[in-house]
Amino acid sequence: MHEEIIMAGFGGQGIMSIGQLLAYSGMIKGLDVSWMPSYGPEMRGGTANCTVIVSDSRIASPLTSKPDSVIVMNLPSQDKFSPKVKEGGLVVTNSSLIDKEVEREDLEVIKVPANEIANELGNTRVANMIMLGAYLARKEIIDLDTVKESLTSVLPERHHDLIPLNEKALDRGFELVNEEVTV
Amino acid sequence: MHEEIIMAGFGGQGIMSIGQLLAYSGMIKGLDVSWMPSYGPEMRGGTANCTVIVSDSRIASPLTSKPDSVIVMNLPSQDKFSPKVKEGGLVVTNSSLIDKEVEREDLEVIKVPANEIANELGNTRVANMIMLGAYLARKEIIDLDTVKESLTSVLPERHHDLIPLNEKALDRGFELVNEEVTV
Amino acid sequence: MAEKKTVEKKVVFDEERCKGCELCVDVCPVDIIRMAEDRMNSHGYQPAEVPDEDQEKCISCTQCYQMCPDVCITLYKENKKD
Amino acid sequence: MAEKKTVEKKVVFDEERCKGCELCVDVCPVDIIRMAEDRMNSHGYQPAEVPDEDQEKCISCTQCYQMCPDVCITLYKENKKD
Amino acid sequence: MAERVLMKGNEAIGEAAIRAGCRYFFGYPITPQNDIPAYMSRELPKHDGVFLQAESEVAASNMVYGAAGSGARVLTSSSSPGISLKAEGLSYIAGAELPCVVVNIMRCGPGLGGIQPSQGDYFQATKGMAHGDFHLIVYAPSTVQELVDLTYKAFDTADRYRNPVMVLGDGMLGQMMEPVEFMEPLDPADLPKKEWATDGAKGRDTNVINSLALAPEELEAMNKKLENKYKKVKANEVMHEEYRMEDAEIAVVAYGTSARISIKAIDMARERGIKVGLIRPITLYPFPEKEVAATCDQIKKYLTVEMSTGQMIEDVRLAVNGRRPVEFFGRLGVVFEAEEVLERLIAMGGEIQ
Amino acid sequence: MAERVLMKGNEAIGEAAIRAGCRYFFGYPITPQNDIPAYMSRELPKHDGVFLQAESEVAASNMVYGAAGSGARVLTSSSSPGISLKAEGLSYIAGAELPCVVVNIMRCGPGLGGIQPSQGDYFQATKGMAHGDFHLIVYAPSTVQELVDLTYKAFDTADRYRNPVMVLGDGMLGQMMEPVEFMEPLDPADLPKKEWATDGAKGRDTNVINSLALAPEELEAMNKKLENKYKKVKANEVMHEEYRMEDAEIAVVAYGTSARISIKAIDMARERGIKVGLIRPITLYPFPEKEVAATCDQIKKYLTVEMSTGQMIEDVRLAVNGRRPVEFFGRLGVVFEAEEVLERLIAMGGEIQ
Amino acid sequence: MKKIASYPDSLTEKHFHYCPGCTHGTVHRLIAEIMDELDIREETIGVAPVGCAVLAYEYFDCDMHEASHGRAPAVATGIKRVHPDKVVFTYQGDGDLASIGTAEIVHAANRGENITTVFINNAIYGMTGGQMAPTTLEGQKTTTSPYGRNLKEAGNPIKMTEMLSALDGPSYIARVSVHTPKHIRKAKKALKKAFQRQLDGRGFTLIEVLSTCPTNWGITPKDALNWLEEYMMPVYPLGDLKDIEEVE
Amino acid sequence: MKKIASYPDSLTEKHFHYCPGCTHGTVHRLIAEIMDELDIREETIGVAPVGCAVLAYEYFDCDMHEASHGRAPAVATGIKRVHPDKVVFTYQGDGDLASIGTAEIVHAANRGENITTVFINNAIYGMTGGQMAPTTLEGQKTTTSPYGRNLKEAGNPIKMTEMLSALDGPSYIARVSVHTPKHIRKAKKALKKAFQRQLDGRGFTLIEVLSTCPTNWGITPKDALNWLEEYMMPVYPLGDLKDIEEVE
Ligand SMILES: Cc1ncc(C[n+]2csc(CCOP(=O)(O)OP(=O)(O)O)c2C)c(N)n1
Ligand SMILES: Cc1ncc(C[n+]2csc(CCOP(=O)(O)OP(=O)(O)O)c2C)c(N)n1
Ligand code: SF4
Ligand code: SF4
Ligand code: SF4
Ligand code: SF4
Ligand code: SF4
Ligand code: SF4
Ligand SMILES: [Mg+2]
Ligand SMILES: [Mg+2]
Repeated sequence: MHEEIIMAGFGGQGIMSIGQLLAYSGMIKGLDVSWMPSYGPEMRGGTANCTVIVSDSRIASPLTSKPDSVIVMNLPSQDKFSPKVKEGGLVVTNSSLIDKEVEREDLEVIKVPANEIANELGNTRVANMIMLGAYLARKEIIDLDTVKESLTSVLPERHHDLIPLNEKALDRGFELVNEEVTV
Repeated sequence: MHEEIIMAGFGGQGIMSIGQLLAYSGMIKGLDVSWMPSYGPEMRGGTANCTVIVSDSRIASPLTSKPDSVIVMNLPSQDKFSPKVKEGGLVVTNSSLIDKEVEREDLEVIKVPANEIANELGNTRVANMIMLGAYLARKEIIDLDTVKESLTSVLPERHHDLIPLNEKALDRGFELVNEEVTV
Repeated sequence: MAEKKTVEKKVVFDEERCKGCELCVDVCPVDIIRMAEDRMNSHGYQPAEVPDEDQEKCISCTQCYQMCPDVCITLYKENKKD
Repeated sequence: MAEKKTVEKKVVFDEERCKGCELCVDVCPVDIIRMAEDRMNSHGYQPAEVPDEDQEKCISCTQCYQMCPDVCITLYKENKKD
Repeated sequence: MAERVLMKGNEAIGEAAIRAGCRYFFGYPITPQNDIPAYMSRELPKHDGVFLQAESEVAASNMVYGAAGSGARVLTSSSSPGISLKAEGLSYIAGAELPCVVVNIMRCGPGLGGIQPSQGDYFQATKGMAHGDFHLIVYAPSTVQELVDLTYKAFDTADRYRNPVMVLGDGMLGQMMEPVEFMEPLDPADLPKKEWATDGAKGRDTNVINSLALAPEELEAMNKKLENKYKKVKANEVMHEEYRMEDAEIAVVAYGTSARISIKAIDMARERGIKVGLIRPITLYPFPEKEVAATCDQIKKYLTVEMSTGQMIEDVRLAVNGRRPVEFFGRLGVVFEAEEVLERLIAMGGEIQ
Repeated sequence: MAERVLMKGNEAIGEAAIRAGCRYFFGYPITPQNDIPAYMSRELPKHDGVFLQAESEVAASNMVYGAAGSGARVLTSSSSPGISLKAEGLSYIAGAELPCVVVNIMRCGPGLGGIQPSQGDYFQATKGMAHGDFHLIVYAPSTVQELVDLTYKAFDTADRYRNPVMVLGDGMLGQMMEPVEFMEPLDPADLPKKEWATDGAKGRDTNVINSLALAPEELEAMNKKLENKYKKVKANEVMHEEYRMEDAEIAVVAYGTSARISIKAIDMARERGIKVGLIRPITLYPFPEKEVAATCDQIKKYLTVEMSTGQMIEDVRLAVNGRRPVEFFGRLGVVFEAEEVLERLIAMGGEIQ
Repeated sequence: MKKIASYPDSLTEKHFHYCPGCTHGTVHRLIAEIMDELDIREETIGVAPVGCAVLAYEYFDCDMHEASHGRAPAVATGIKRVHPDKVVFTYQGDGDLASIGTAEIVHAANRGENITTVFINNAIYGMTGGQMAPTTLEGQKTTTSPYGRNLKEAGNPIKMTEMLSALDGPSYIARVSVHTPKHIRKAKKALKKAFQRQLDGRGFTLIEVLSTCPTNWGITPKDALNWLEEYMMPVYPLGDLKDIEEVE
Repeated sequence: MKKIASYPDSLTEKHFHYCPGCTHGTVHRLIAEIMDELDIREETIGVAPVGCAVLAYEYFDCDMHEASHGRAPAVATGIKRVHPDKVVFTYQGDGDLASIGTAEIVHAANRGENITTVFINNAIYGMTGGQMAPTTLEGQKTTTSPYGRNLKEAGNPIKMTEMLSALDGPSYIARVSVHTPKHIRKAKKALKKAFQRQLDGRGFTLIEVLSTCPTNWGITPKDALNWLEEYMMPVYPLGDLKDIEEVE
């Protein structure tokens, strides 16, 4: 197994956190993982993205030019990264903020109304977890329980009260896809 | 013609000046010349020396490990440099301050009571010129007149009133040797 | 440059420059500046605005102009008045 | 260290350290310090000295010691006096 | 074995230093290594250590000079322009033969340049850091685990040779997260006492920390001593790694981030039947000269891969010494992709046939 | 032709700079180059120029940066430790593509070292001066006349390539006196106007002096531009001299003071029938690589002679590329004598037979 | 309708890259207005720092010269000595001016270098992500003072401007703030006076501007203005610190 | 006979390399006597500058650490942070402290670094052969101010000590002179107080000592003392510039 994912969105949408959560979960599963942020002059606002690689063998480059999957939370990110996805790869897109279609026929696209669901759950900030849940439902590289367990280690202590909410968000994203698939 | 001379003495004895004077005189005679001071941490007091080379062909190194001649104005300088002189070379030594013999049989040694003569002339500071005069009498690489002419160019302007005295000192040194030789 | 505006606006915002910092809002003595809720500029910021109906109320104190760190505001005044 | 001196000197110079700067000469209130004219140390300096006959005149004011930049001077005082 | 933790390269450096018994950090902020001072300012006080943000890199390197001279294990870190400002201080530290560890998380120059990862400071790190004949010992990690291991080792190497050791990373290594395992922490109290340190001459002769030698012979002696030390370093401290070299006909030579990306390219090339392997210098000074030379009989062509316009290639060429062609692939300002290296390897593979 | 004057190397540099139209000097005292600032402080006011003693070498190099950026011909000089402090500034100057001339009258390092002549800053001057992929163009005069000629030329080269040029001498060259002839002085008013300089945007678009490129592509473009420039420099600016090479079997490669002493040694060796000549690089960057390589068919052995532990030898070996052995003779802290080189040449001569 | 306040000519059209509410923009505008009013845009060379204002050269519509971090006064000195008849200013942050660039500002000030320095004191390193500056307040948390600035370890917030006022070279030194329209107007007055002094050949001038960094202070732009007033102003009192009225 | 004044224990036997009449030696003696009197020779680490006192490590019989030019306060900071219970002093010339080392002394002072700085102001660069220092007087001729220091070009003689006194960190700052026995005694008192302050953990102390450089001033040692009194003292008035008596 070797999965390369790029996650992207506005700064503040929690992109870096779900990247770290996925990487951490991979690690405790005994896999090799890497997390690489794009850092740039736009430390102030703008878009943020990171690359996560999860693999059962040694990871060479922590970068990828052809990711297996992308999780995009805003339009500029979808525009920028969906063209890079490997043929037949996966795009998980935040349909709450993006109403443009992905312009490639060969990709699998999962639309997640992440902000809406998050608002339903009472906190827009967990939209990222809904996206990750959806992704995990489709790509079973790590089981959801491991990811939930990892929350304590990845979230800063001052946010630990939000762990139940984050778990719920992961579940909702996960269920959304499973429903779609099974329904 | 290729002459390598080391001149040495206490700081303040005017060693650097007679070196420059000789080099300058060589230059206006159309010869290649170089003047190389030893500079060291002992900028304050201690001994000073310089190497002058006068040659009718291109001078390679401005340093010499085997000078043809040395002009030494104090004992430490005689001790340090007379062993380095080329076999059969020349030592012009300031007998006013040095009463030790040069410990080599193969060298020609000219003893110049430079301080005494300078005092006679009314200014100890021209002892250096007396030494140079003596040297020039023995090694006729440059005529005395050229050296005298050079004084205006080499001495700083504020000392130009002393030119006649310096000329006299050169003469006295020169005569001293010529007398010795002729007498 | 042509100074003509369709509505005789006294307070004009360069919405693309605006970063929604709200500093102008607080400083207006007649409280006519508000954040546009219905639109975002291309950088994702909700710009400040003075609704057309409030334009008249501007007393030309220039406080908003002074305060705006992004120099988004142009202010006009009726010629006749002075 | 043995403090015994052949002549009971009150002002002793470390002549090898002395650089002949003459600062001690000027500062002595009883004018007993002079530069030795008859000798040079190994660095070529004529050292300062207080002639034996003047040693007694020293009033132990320590001015010379204070002033000497090369710390050449050791001063003694008769024990009885104080 | 210790548990694996997921950690940013920069922070891992900080933790490794603390575990190596380092209790003193002097530095000045600069992107992309700011997590190191941030980590140290948070963690050192917990170990009764001292974090001090210096007024500049010049001051930082002289604080390191003082702390090292008085016997401490001490760390400083910076990125390219800041390292240039430490140059004089490092020359003094090397001249006075003091141990310390300096981290350079390289960004792209020259001048202010940009904050993109780069390997453009190779020459500076390995050859011309500052005036005079001295060398830093330079480690070039390529994973976060190696950042940890080599930072830890750096303190020991520095102490053994009384010489500054540089850990040379780049913005990518510093910013990325990978799982790492840490070694047991050392208690600084257990480290051997440095008899030469200026820590107060209680009951002993005084110590002097110094790089001045006014007399020519002393100056030469000081330099000879250094030269002999570097000979020892060359004989004993070379580290390198080989990857898929057994039957390789082409060898990529690359370090750090470039080596990681090259491995990916090599795997892809191997899939296409191109016999290519990797020689990865882990110490850049001393450079694995003999180790590269030893492959010359087997290898037909070398490709040096760097994020620069070509610096390490000189050391590779010196090692190969004309026996085989040495080519270069590099980009600057942007991190290249494995595919770009692959393309080059395919071309080289073609030429060999 | 102008008359010959007897002049100290350092002062001759100052005079040559003034004749080249340089009217600005920013520097900080350091032995053994103090005659340069002294000369400039005395002479520049006579030409309505500005001599400013900066608060440090760091400040001096940034004053040069500003003066160069605003269009002036400007000089700074220092010696080894001071040059290390100019490193960051020089990287900025090179990054912003500005012309200026920097003199390094080398003394022996590392650290405070001593003030004896040395060639220990070769690596720094030619390769690793500071962070990032840039180069100084480096001239290595070996006589006072050449100090004059190359300093004069340096200003022109700097302007043509918009790149800092270093004149690399050593304490011996700086302190010695030799006869020199000077060229006619240039009037700065006659120099072509620098359209890119920040001298006030009167009636034109604004100018910006800068080395920042935040976007990766821009950063790469900036570096590519520099790389192309250096290619041009390599193609057009190499200078070297050969001495008694016609029938030589051994070639000494040496620059500056070492070359002078080597010439004496070569003459002595020739008297003993040893066929030896000299290759003297006059530009150290660009190094006369092709020129050295061209002698490989004829030469059986090379001897690199330096006042260092061996730095230029790497460039010589890169040029020779394994075709012939390259040996090294060097001393540090003391200036070696011709006899020492001769001894080595006799040994090499013996081996060749 | 008459335009009574609008975008100054001496700013380019480029949008500032500063964070929402960051007062760097405010000060940029003031300087540009002064260039307009004194009609010196074509005579002026600005020196940009390394700090958040590193891109200042994209905004000021005059010739601009980037400096290395902290060395703007040295760069400006180089420029001014070549062009004594031009207006030269530096724009520097507190890390740039009060930390790494201490020697350069002290000596430019002491030389009475005829330049104007605009010193943006926001009590933090903005550009590098919020490290402690020499001007950071006691107890203030930053990424390198995570437990709050400890005076025992890091010393007091440095009073650069007071210190520089002890020198003979400067002709005008003042501290201003930009947290209210009124203060902004005063700030402009001080800045204009400084530029005018330079035009009059009167030597070194420096205006310290108390500024905000909402991003790294971790508060809203509005709260940042309040924080400035409540916490910074007592430590850095406003006013003229040095003002040598007449010459000779 | 009782010895009433003699060579201090805390000096080695080495002869000073200073020129005849140079007051560097005087100050060395005072420091050594203070080490003797406070019995701290074995607790003290001195930091030598680059300047004529570069060889100070050969004279002081305590642990000595050479600094790079101007950076002694940074080196001392490194040492002191590792050994807060030891006595650390720097000994610096005016080129070292007031020119190249400006940033380091300002920040050590501002941090209240618990070290003592002895600042030898001789209005010139002694070691390098007499260049202008930032402290060189108006009109004073040096090798780099051959026409006399010109205030327009080079600025006023810098008042480093006054400037540092404007900072919060220092606990004691004074200017003394060593041109008469009386002044020398006062100088010692000030120096001793500074060392004592350090022992009491009271933070940064600095004593500026007006000194002579007969060699580069080109006059006799005796004339040098007069020159100091006549020309330097009016520009650099003696006295305590800062003295924070009690703590907390
Ligand atoms: C030599 C060097 N050291 C460090 C840096 C990193 N750096 C860039 S800006 C900066 C400080 C910014 O703070 P400040 O000057 O206060 O400006 P602000 O961003 O707050 O406006 C630092 C440390 C650098 N670019 N160069
Ligand atoms: C980086 C660096 N720059 C310059 C020098 C040369 N240098 C040595 S001492 C000195 C100044 C000496 O003057 P000062 O500090 O006043 O001490 P003094 O000799 O007068 O006691 C200088 C410029 C140096 N060694 N290193
Ligand atoms: S000018 Fe004054 S009244 Fe008008 S909108 Fe601005 S703040 Fe309000
Ligand atoms: S102050 Fe300016 S940037 Fe802020 S909200 Fe108002 S108009 Fe927009
Ligand atoms: S102690 Fe006083 S009286 Fe005695 S010799 Fe010295 S200066 Fe003169
Ligand atoms: S003061 Fe000291 S050095 Fe000077 S003459 Fe007197 S004893 Fe000698
Ligand atoms: S980081 Fe701070 S100083 Fe920089 S632009 Fe943002 S708010 Fe302004
Ligand atoms: S040069 Fe001046 S400061 Fe240095 S030792 Fe001589 S007199 Fe003293
Ligand atoms: Mg700031
Ligand atoms: Mg001095």
